[in-house]
Amino acid sequence: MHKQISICFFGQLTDITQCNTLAIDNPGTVSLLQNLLVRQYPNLSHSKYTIAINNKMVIEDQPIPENAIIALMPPFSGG
Amino acid sequence: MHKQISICFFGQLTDITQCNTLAIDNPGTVSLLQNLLVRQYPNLSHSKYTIAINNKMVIEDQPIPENAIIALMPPFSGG
Amino acid sequence: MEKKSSKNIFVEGPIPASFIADSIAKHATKTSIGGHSIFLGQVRADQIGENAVAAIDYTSNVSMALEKMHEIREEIFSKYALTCMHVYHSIGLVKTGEICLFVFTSSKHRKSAIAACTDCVEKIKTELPIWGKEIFENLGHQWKENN
Amino acid sequence: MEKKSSKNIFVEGPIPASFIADSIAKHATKTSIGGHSIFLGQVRADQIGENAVAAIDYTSNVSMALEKMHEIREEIFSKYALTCMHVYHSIGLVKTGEICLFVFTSSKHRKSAIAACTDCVEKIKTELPIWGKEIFENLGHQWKENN
Repeated sequence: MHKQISICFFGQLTDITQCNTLAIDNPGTVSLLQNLLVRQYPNLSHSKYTIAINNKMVIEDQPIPENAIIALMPPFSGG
Repeated sequence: MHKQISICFFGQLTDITQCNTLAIDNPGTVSLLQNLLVRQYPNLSHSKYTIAINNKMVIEDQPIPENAIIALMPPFSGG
Repeated sequence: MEKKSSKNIFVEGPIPASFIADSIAKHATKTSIGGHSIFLGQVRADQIGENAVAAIDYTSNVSMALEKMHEIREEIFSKYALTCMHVYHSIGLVKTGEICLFVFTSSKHRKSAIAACTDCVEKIKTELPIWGKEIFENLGHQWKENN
Repeated sequence: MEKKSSKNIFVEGPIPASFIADSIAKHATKTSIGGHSIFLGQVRADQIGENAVAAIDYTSNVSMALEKMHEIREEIFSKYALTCMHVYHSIGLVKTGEICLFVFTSSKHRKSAIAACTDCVEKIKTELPIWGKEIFENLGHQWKENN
């Protein structure tokens, strides 16, 4: 159970996922997570987004810590 | 009587003149007016100001029309 | 002398925050507007030697100021894609902490609103025949100078 | 995760003009201030093909936005001589003609207030994780894109 991580989808990504959050078993790394998400939501592969782990932007592939909160964020459009 | 003109003093010039307006006989030209005013208010010669005749800025010496309204204006300090 | 199209910009005494709010609220019906830029001038309690400024007493060559403001308005509208612009300047006594200048520009896009507002404020300070007499707490005075 | 010093910037729904007026009025006691600069974002009734925008529904990665806003605030204060800065952004539904963003900077001199406000607005638009869903009058939608 504590090996789970939370994925949060924002903006137009929720049109694809039809949900805001998802709890899944930790796949280990960011690239493994992305593979898994694209299998579940094929249209994600056409979407532009950045990833944050526990509120820190991800620059390159990296391990995902236990209980991490992962955010998938399309380009910002505030204001 | 209709040969008179009105002089309006603004800003710090009123500290020198102790009045806002003055009605005088038309001295004929701007430079003659300035001579006359400096005789009456010697401290005016130390003051920086621009002159407008009937709301138009005066660039060089020129005749003063009858019934003109002359404004003596120190540097602006609005806002 | 004054052109019929010159709008009055002068407000007797300070500009109340409620006046600014009303002005903002009136723009809710203009749904092509995407951004508003506002500049507010506030009277500072400057310390000059032993003296502290308590208020500024504003006077103006009113008819000339309104003519000039009309020219500035036309210039600003020709230079920027604005929906509207409103300018108010106090005349008479404005105490420290009170608002003496309110410039309000609105546009479809933020950049024109911001640039027009900034430009207009500079022109108001340098081109409008308005004078501020800084009244000290001991009732002495000095004349404000713009930089 | 969220730093204790991160102030909330989010307002549920539109930002009322009265809220802006209260904010301005509160600065009357700060008599070292000479100039305020305000930017207001207003929701536009854009026409997109057959559809007209009726409202924008704003969502955010709130904790991340507040952390980022804290960074932006520190950067702005280190860059400009400001007395204070206030930022409010709507969350949830804001109808056309209503205010969704309120940025308010104050300084001794106008130039720092204006430059800081402009800089802050740009950073808010590009760096804060906030999304606008443009709701059409027929209840369809598209996602807002900033330029």
